[in-house]
Amino acid sequence: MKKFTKYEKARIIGARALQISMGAPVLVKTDEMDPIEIALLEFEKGVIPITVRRK
Amino acid sequence: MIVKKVLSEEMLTLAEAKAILMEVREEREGEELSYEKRKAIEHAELFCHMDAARSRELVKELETLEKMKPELAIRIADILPETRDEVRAIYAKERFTLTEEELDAILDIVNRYH
Amino acid sequence: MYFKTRLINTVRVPPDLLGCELDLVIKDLLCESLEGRINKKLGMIVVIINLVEIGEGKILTGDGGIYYETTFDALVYRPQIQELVKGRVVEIVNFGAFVEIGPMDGLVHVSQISDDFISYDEKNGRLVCRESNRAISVGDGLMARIVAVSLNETDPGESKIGLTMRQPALGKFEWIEEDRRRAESD
Amino acid sequence: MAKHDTIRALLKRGVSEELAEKVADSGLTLGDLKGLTASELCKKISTSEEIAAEILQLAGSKPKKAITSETSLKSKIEQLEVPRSVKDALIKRLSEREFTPTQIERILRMTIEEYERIKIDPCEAVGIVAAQSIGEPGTQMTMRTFHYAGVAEIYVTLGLPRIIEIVDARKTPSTPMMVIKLNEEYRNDKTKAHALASRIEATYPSHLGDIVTLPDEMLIRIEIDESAMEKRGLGIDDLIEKIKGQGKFNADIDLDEDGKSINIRPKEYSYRSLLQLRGRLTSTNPSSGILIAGIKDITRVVIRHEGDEYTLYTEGSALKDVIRIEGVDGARTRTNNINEIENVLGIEAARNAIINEMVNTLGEQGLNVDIRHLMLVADMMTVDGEVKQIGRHGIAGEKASILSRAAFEVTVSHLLDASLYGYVDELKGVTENVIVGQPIKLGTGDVELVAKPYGKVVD
Repeated sequence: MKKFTKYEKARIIGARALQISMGAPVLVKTDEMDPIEIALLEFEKGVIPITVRRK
Repeated sequence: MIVKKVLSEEMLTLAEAKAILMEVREEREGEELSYEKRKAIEHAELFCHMDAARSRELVKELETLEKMKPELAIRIADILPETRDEVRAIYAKERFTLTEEELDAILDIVNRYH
Repeated sequence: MYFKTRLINTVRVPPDLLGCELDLVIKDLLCESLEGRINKKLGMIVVIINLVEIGEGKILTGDGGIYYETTFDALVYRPQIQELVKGRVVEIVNFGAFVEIGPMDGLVHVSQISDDFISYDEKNGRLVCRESNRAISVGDGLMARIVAVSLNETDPGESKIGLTMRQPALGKFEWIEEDRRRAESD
Repeated sequence: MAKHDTIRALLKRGVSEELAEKVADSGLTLGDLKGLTASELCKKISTSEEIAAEILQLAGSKPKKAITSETSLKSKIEQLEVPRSVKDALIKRLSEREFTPTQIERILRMTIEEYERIKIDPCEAVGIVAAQSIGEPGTQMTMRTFHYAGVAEIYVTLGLPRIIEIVDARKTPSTPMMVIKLNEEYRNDKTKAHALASRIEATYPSHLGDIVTLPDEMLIRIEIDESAMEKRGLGIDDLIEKIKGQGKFNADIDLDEDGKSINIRPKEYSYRSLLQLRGRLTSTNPSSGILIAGIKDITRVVIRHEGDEYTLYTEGSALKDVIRIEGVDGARTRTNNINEIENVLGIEAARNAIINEMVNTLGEQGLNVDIRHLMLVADMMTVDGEVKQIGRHGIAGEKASILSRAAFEVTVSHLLDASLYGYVDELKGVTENVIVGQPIKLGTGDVELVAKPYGKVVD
């Protein structure tokens, strides 16, 4: 998994949590309810469908 | 501007448009077509009896004539004029006028495609 | 006249549609947002034919949706001034006849139908010429020329296209046929 | 230094500490040992023959642990992508004790990992952090100026005013001063140091004697103070010559009969010229005074004995001239006039000067600011090749963005010009993005997210 700066991690997890909270299908089996927790889990598993484009 | 950018556009004969509309109708027979699409299809079915390829051939052939513009060729292919008056009506807006022979030349080509 | 145009537009895919097939989703979204819409320069977007290319999905701060810049082909109808069109009468009113000229309707004002005086026969829903006794009613096919185009972007229904039949070789097909036969007999 | 290497070399070969020292003290190096026989060695370092034989045997063998040779270790460290300071620390630490290659490998890897972890992420708002880190301690600073590192007489501006002075890149600091180190010859010799001091310190007639005005005889007499002249190694004729040369008065200057004073009689018979002459003779400011000896801008020199050498501290600074004086060790001489450093020693020297000046100023007040903040400021001031002020005439004024310059100061005039000439603001910086209400291009604002194709659900 590509190495992210703390800012990139924050944005990725944040954006993913927002998507999950707006109904995006979740990519990890968990009965966690809080979007941020789910996003964190997905990040650990490296399945978040978001990456970073560096200039 | 409801669209970000227009890259290119290309004129179609009624027949070609009809072909596209038919294709779309099949693709989407699931949902009910919107008002404009239904009207367009009905209109095309009513007034166009030639298949797209032949109409494109006709346009190609018409374009060989001088005093012909792509836009006019397509109009002629759509309307399929039978009398000199009709051809003259199509050329009404153009600056130049056509001689009898030129009118007949167009009518001959069109008749061959009837 | 119909055009096949290649357009670029940014499509917002809402988060709840993220799971499914991307290009199907984008095509639907494009159809929903553009088909039937009118643009002054472009004309009316009748139908989205196919997607050519889908760009990278951009994500903005504070918005869950993903923005894809897509290139696609669309069938567009653009009425042009002085264009000769064939149409079918769809409605007769006292001030003229509404004619379907493709995805849009045009109006042949009562003064533009023919040279002599026209009267509105309300009972049978017809417009009748006084001297020549020619009549025009719903369903008749005719040839007309576009003399006025005013497209309304916000409400496509409000777009107005003015037609005329008072020129040589224009009018109901039957009338044209009759004039031709009479011209040949002289 | 050689002794140290021998000891280390022997240690590495397993010779005991105490024996290794003995061998080294006797002036033998590893190389010599190889040529000696046990008997010769034992005589030299007065030990028993067996021990000597053992030392020789050990000396001859390759060092016990298969330690990677010195050179390859150094080259490996050199290739690492870490700052110089880390590399030096590594080299020092790794050569102190023996390590197996695997250990070394692990150490280097962990160093790199730690360094990567510590490194500031891109898009960090270093500017604002540096500003706070320098600004906040600034409020703790006392405002008074006091002695400079123990030198009784020299007063120099310190604390916040000094920081402001540095950051404003003023041409001359309010209290310029220099620390002049001497070369070997002069370093420990008191008299030479004094002589040098007098050659540096600007001396004027008033230093060399009292100036008496005799209106009735229409002349001014300088009564020479023998010891002052003596101390500065000046003769009376030098004095006369200098007054003539420098002063260019239209007056005749001649030695008095008793040979201990100089009379100066203005040719023009008027009190005004007498008064004027007196003014010139007594003045000690660099522009109007008559410089007898030393360098114009150096008003006072104090000699201190520090550590094992004499050092000169001066009030006033003239780096270009001071370095040229014979006996001055130019390499170690410093001044607090950053502008001079820039002109004489170049921009990199100026950058270091800015950093050191700020470190010292803050340090003296017991405030500890991470040097990287100061380095950032110094870099910003010197990046274009010349020392630029931080404020609106310098860096802040140069920013391309109109909005941020307008927001910084003289708002109306900036906006007026912008509209007049139709300037364009590309909204790259922080201020302008705040003004227009967009996320600023810093921290999470500078991250561009891109969607990847949707994957499958995992466990």
